[in-house]
Amino acid sequence: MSALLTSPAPRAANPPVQRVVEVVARRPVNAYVELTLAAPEIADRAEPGQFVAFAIGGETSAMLLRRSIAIAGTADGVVTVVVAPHGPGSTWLAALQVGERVDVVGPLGRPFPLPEPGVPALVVGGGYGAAALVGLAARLGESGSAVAAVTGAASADRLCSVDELGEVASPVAVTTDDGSAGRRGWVTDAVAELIGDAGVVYACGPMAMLRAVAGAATAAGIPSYVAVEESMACGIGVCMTCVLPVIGEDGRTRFSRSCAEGPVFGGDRVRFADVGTLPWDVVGADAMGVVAP
Amino acid sequence: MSALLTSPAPRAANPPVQRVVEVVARRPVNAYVELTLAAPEIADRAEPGQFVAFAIGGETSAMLLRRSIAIAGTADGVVTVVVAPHGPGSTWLAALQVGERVDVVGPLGRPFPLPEPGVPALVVGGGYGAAALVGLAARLGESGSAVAAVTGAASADRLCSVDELGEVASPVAVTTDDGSAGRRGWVTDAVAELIGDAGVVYACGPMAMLRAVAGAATAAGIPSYVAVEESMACGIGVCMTCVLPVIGEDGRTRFSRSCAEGPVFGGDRVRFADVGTLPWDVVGADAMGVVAP
Amino acid sequence: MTTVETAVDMSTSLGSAPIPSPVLTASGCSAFGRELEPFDDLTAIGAVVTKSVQLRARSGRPTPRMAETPSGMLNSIGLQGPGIDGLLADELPWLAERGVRSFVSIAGTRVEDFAELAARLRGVPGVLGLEVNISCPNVESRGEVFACDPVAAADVVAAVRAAADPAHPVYAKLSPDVTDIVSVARSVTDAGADGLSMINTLLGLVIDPDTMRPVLGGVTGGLSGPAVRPVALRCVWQVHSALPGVPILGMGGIRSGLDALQFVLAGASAVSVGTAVFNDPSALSRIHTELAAALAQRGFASLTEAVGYAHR
Amino acid sequence: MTTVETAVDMSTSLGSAPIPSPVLTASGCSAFGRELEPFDDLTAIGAVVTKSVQLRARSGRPTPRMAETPSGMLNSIGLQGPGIDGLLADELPWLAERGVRSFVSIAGTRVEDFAELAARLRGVPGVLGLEVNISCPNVESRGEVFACDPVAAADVVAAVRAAADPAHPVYAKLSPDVTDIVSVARSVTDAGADGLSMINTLLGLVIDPDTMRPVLGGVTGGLSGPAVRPVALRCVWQVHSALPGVPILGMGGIRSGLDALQFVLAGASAVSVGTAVFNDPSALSRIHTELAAALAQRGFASLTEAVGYAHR
Ligand SMILES: Cc1cc2nc3c(=O)[nH]c(=O)nc-3n(C[C@H](O)[C@H](O)[C@H](O)COP(=O)(O)OP(=O)(O)OC[C@H]3O[C@@H](n4cnc5c(N)ncnc54)[C@H](O)[C@@H]3O)c2cc1C
Ligand SMILES: Cc1cc2nc3c(=O)[nH]c(=O)nc-3n(C[C@H](O)[C@H](O)[C@H](O)COP(=O)(O)OP(=O)(O)OC[C@H]3O[C@@H](n4cnc5c(N)ncnc54)[C@H](O)[C@@H]3O)c2cc1C
Ligand SMILES: Cc1cc2nc3c(=O)[nH]c(=O)nc-3n(C[C@H](O)[C@H](O)[C@H](O)COP(=O)(O)O)c2cc1C
Ligand SMILES: Cc1cc2nc3c(=O)[nH]c(=O)nc-3n(C[C@H](O)[C@H](O)[C@H](O)COP(=O)(O)O)c2cc1C
Ligand code: FES
Ligand code: FES
Repeated sequence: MSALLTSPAPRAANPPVQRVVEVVARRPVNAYVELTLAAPEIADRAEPGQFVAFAIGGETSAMLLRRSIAIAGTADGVVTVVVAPHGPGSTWLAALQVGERVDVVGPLGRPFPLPEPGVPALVVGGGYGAAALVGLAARLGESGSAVAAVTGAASADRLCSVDELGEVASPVAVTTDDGSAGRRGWVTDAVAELIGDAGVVYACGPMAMLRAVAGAATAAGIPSYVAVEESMACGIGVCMTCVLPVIGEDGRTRFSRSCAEGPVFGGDRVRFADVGTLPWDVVGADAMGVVAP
Repeated sequence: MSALLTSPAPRAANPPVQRVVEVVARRPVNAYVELTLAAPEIADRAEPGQFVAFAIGGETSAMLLRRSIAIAGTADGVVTVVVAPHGPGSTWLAALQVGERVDVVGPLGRPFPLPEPGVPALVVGGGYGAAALVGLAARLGESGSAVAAVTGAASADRLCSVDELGEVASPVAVTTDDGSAGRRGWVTDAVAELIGDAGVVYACGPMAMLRAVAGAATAAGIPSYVAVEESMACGIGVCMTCVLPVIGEDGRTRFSRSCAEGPVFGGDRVRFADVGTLPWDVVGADAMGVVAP
Repeated sequence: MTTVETAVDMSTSLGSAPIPSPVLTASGCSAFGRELEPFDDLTAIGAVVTKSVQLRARSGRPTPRMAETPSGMLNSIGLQGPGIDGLLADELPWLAERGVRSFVSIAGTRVEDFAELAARLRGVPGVLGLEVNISCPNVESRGEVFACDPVAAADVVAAVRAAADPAHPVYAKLSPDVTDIVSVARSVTDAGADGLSMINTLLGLVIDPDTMRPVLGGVTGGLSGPAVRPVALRCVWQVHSALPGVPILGMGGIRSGLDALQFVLAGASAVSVGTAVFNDPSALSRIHTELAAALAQRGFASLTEAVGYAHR
Repeated sequence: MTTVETAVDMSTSLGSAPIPSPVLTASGCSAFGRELEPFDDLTAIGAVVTKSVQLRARSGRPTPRMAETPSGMLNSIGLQGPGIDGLLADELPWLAERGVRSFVSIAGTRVEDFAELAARLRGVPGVLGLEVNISCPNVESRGEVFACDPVAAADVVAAVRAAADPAHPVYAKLSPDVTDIVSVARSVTDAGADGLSMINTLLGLVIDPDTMRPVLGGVTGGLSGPAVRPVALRCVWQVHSALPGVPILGMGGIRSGLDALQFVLAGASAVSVGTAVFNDPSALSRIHTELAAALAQRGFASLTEAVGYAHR
């Protein structure tokens, strides 16, 4: 009954594990830090679009909540993540040194659904969000899709994974708000030019960007899948803090958990304009005393 | 009016400072870890018997209270401490590596009062408490006192600073409860033999040992000074958590702060038997509803 | 460790219902259990205390729903959930099929809601008993929280006890945000509560220094985690000394076996682990093991011997 | 940083008494100020709030008097102090000689005690005003704490306001351990309180896993530190929304300038820093500087503009 272009992303094939893993490599990348973790069980299970959740600061830490970080890549036995030092938690993560150990849970969340073999794809990354698309682009290429990529950021130092994308996608359009690298402007400008050739669009980055890219894709009648970032307390689906208004298979909107039903949602299923509000037509809004207008 | 053998230890000559200092050396010593800190302003001000207080775990730590550690030694620009990993705080301290920085306040508390030049002294250390006596023994030697030392511990691995004491005192009697080093038995056995030659006794170590040594000295009519260990929240004298029943100059017992009026007290002034209780004759006990028997 | 464990009899009970382990989930901190399956053996823990359910499905509040605080967190979920129909249709059967015990938390805004929920849960397979979440606004009294008024709290408990399956122990879940928790405890036990769950979250608030407004959509929220543990232990201590015969399901900041031990020594015969699960999804099994070891090291042959031991 | 600071007018007041900085010590967390001299310029902070004084000198409770808790601590000092004579003879003159403002905290177990203390403090040099610590057991009512009973609390405040120097603002210090803090706030302001200090500690308990008994000699103790900050902010928020005209001295877990900013935005016109001083003896000066910078970054020309701004 739903007239939407996407179906909800299916569950991941494998359940997550919890492990204390060692940092085996650390590399500053512009404004970010790339950490490589020896985590074979997570590497084997992970699919593009999934994330991991790190415990912060050890036993005596005052920070209880895990920090969710997208999986940027997996190779034999290791998992790579790109961390942007922001507040205390991500700053602690970014300061981890080679040989130090960290408690991590993953892979978590639902991966990007792959299109029929051969369907041309456009991947769009904002800031460190680009990192999460490298593995996806490679997977798409293997399954016969032509892959174009757009990656953008506020400035050159906030770009990420441009070279890696170059190896698995072409063209790779780069934009920066200040023109300090690539073309001056927003990813949406480049997206507008490349979207015509795409049969499916994938995006990862800030909410505002996801909203714009999903809007462009839907307007062009092309299915899109976005990996969202919502504040998460548990990352595994038990706390209900990470919800967004998302349109389900049945066409009804529910507060869906970004960590368990997401982070990958159909771009035309996330009601971006209603995030942070309680629309009357969300399932169960009536019980909250919200009445239809 | 007081018939006691000691006068209360006078205030230190210099006020404390607060600095973030670097660990410049780290050396495991049996069950302990010796840390050397680049802290010139503390090194210049410190006198034997004083201590420093470390902040634990950095900005994101759930442990707010400082940990007090006796100053084991000072040399040009550096302060040395000996840490026994016990609970989370001292374990964190003992794990500090060379090059890491830590917030420290010191020197704190009152130093050991020195006797008239030439008065023979006996220094008695229990466990890591011996470390705090090395500087004192050296100072006593310089001022012409003959210095004998007794150091004891539960077992050989809990002994500390035996060699260092050997350089500044003689004889140096070593005892262990299990006989794994030196003579089997308690420091008090060795103290009993050496106390006859002493004009003053200094002790640092567990409360039970301090009590025994102070008792022996007082029984022998010899003044003694003990450096106590009471649980401290602030270390600087503002919280009133670290009090002990101590007899003052006027012969009246007060709950005195170990950090500010101590940690060095006259051995015959600390009412060891009453620690953890509220005797009726403590100043202000009446206002607490405690009545004279 | 295993040998140490097996030395101690860890079995206890929720009122009349025996359970093999004193470690339970906390309502709202493990949803309906499914998501913990990769991390814990749910059949081995005492029970899954389910997210508080109401009569109708609820969307819960708009985001943001949480804020991290020093050694704790603030939450304002608004009891998002499937409603009793969804619970009976999907969640409880899933648990029952796997042999997982459930302790069902019920919530409402009117006394009759609570009673109807209790009635709907009579004889449902796998359900051990009911936890009554009275930390909800009472629509009949200007939204004052039931748990903050001994009389309103007693009304709810009496209605639930009357409507519930006689085989289901009824635990009243108390709020610490009261002047005298013992009077509330006494009032609900007089009204028929078979046990007490304590504590629920403390009312708190955090302001976002950037927006310069409260972080939470709901303005205030519930404070939980190790930060509140001393308050929770004080509540358990006070109530156990006043009502030593009343079983207590203790919770509030339990993160380790030694934390759980403190609650047991203070008077809790079982414990719930909530926020710690967000930090460590395998906390339930770990805490059971650590508690068993801690009891063994202290020479207890059984958990029940240690209950209230700190009052000796 | 300095330029940023000086851009903001940090002056505020305690009732009628102007102070150059909104950052004060918290009663009992800086003794009588002396020990902070090596770490802070005491003349630059708002005032030293002195350890609660009673009529007679008090020994305080036996040790142990404290226990560390996650992001906080539990204390049970028992108001050790010199009594009003010692305060007047030694402590207040020391502060006055150095030009340090003092805000004197008074405590008692009978209404008359409070009134007598207030009278003894009339016209004492350097004394800005009085903070009435009503979190004490009321001997006339089976030891129930004054602060937990709106009527008893009002009796104390009325007696103090009547006896005190008319030039001394009287602040009532509220306990968070009540069902309805707004009703207590209303009751004491109706009784003549010129302002409110909030919050005092939360009642808590910790059990020593080794002795298997409560850690504190006094069994229960007061919980303080960042752990309680969300509760303190909630109390300040609730009272400022109900009584926007009443000045609030906010406290509870303030450790940084941004923490202090949260209290100001919630409605506090000044703040006390307590437990954080144990962690960082120079916290007072640091927090003043950080708060000034935070206000400047947010475009406030003066502290007073930001008071209650989160309620807009
Ligand atoms: C699915 C997912 C994938 C992510 N991938 C990455 C990544 O690859 N690299 C990276 O640097 N960051 C990533 N983030 C964002 C990252 O989780 C936050 O930047 C981080 O949690 C901030 O924590 P903090 O302590 O540094 O900041 P603080 O602001 O101190 O965090 C306070 C609280 O808010 C939450 N929070 C704050 N900002 C965010 C945010 N943007 N998203 C979610 N929660 C937030 C934190 O988890 C914490 O609970 C991802 C988030 C999600 C949900
Ligand atoms: C004046 C003085 C000098 C000291 N010198 C040394 C030294 O040279 N080397 C060394 O290893 N230790 C020394 N200590 C003891 C050291 O401070 C404690 O071992 C340490 O605080 C324990 O903290 P924790 O977190 O490891 O243990 P925990 O038991 O987790 O500490 C919990 C709380 O209790 C307090 N506490 C616990 N044990 C003690 C104790 N024995 N004394 C005082 N407070 C305690 C802690 O400070 C903390 O506030 C000294 C203590 C004092 C008061
Ligand atoms: C995110 C979250 C949701 C909660 N939801 C409920 C709930 O639905 N019903 C309830 O009775 N308690 C609920 N609680 C309170 C917990 O069950 C528990 O009483 C409290 O968090 C203290 O325990 P803790 O510190 O171990 O989390 C919730 C707590 C959290 C953190
Ligand atoms: C060791 C200690 C002693 C205290 N003594 C008093 C006191 O004498 N009078 C009082 O009103 N409050 C007292 N308090 C409470 C503090 O003034 C303050 O209200 C509370 O600690 C919360 O602030 P904080 O988290 O910044 O410490 C004391 C607190 C501590 C930690
Ligand atoms: S983060 Fe807990 S449910 Fe999603
Ligand atoms: S430790 Fe605070 S007064 Fe001694």
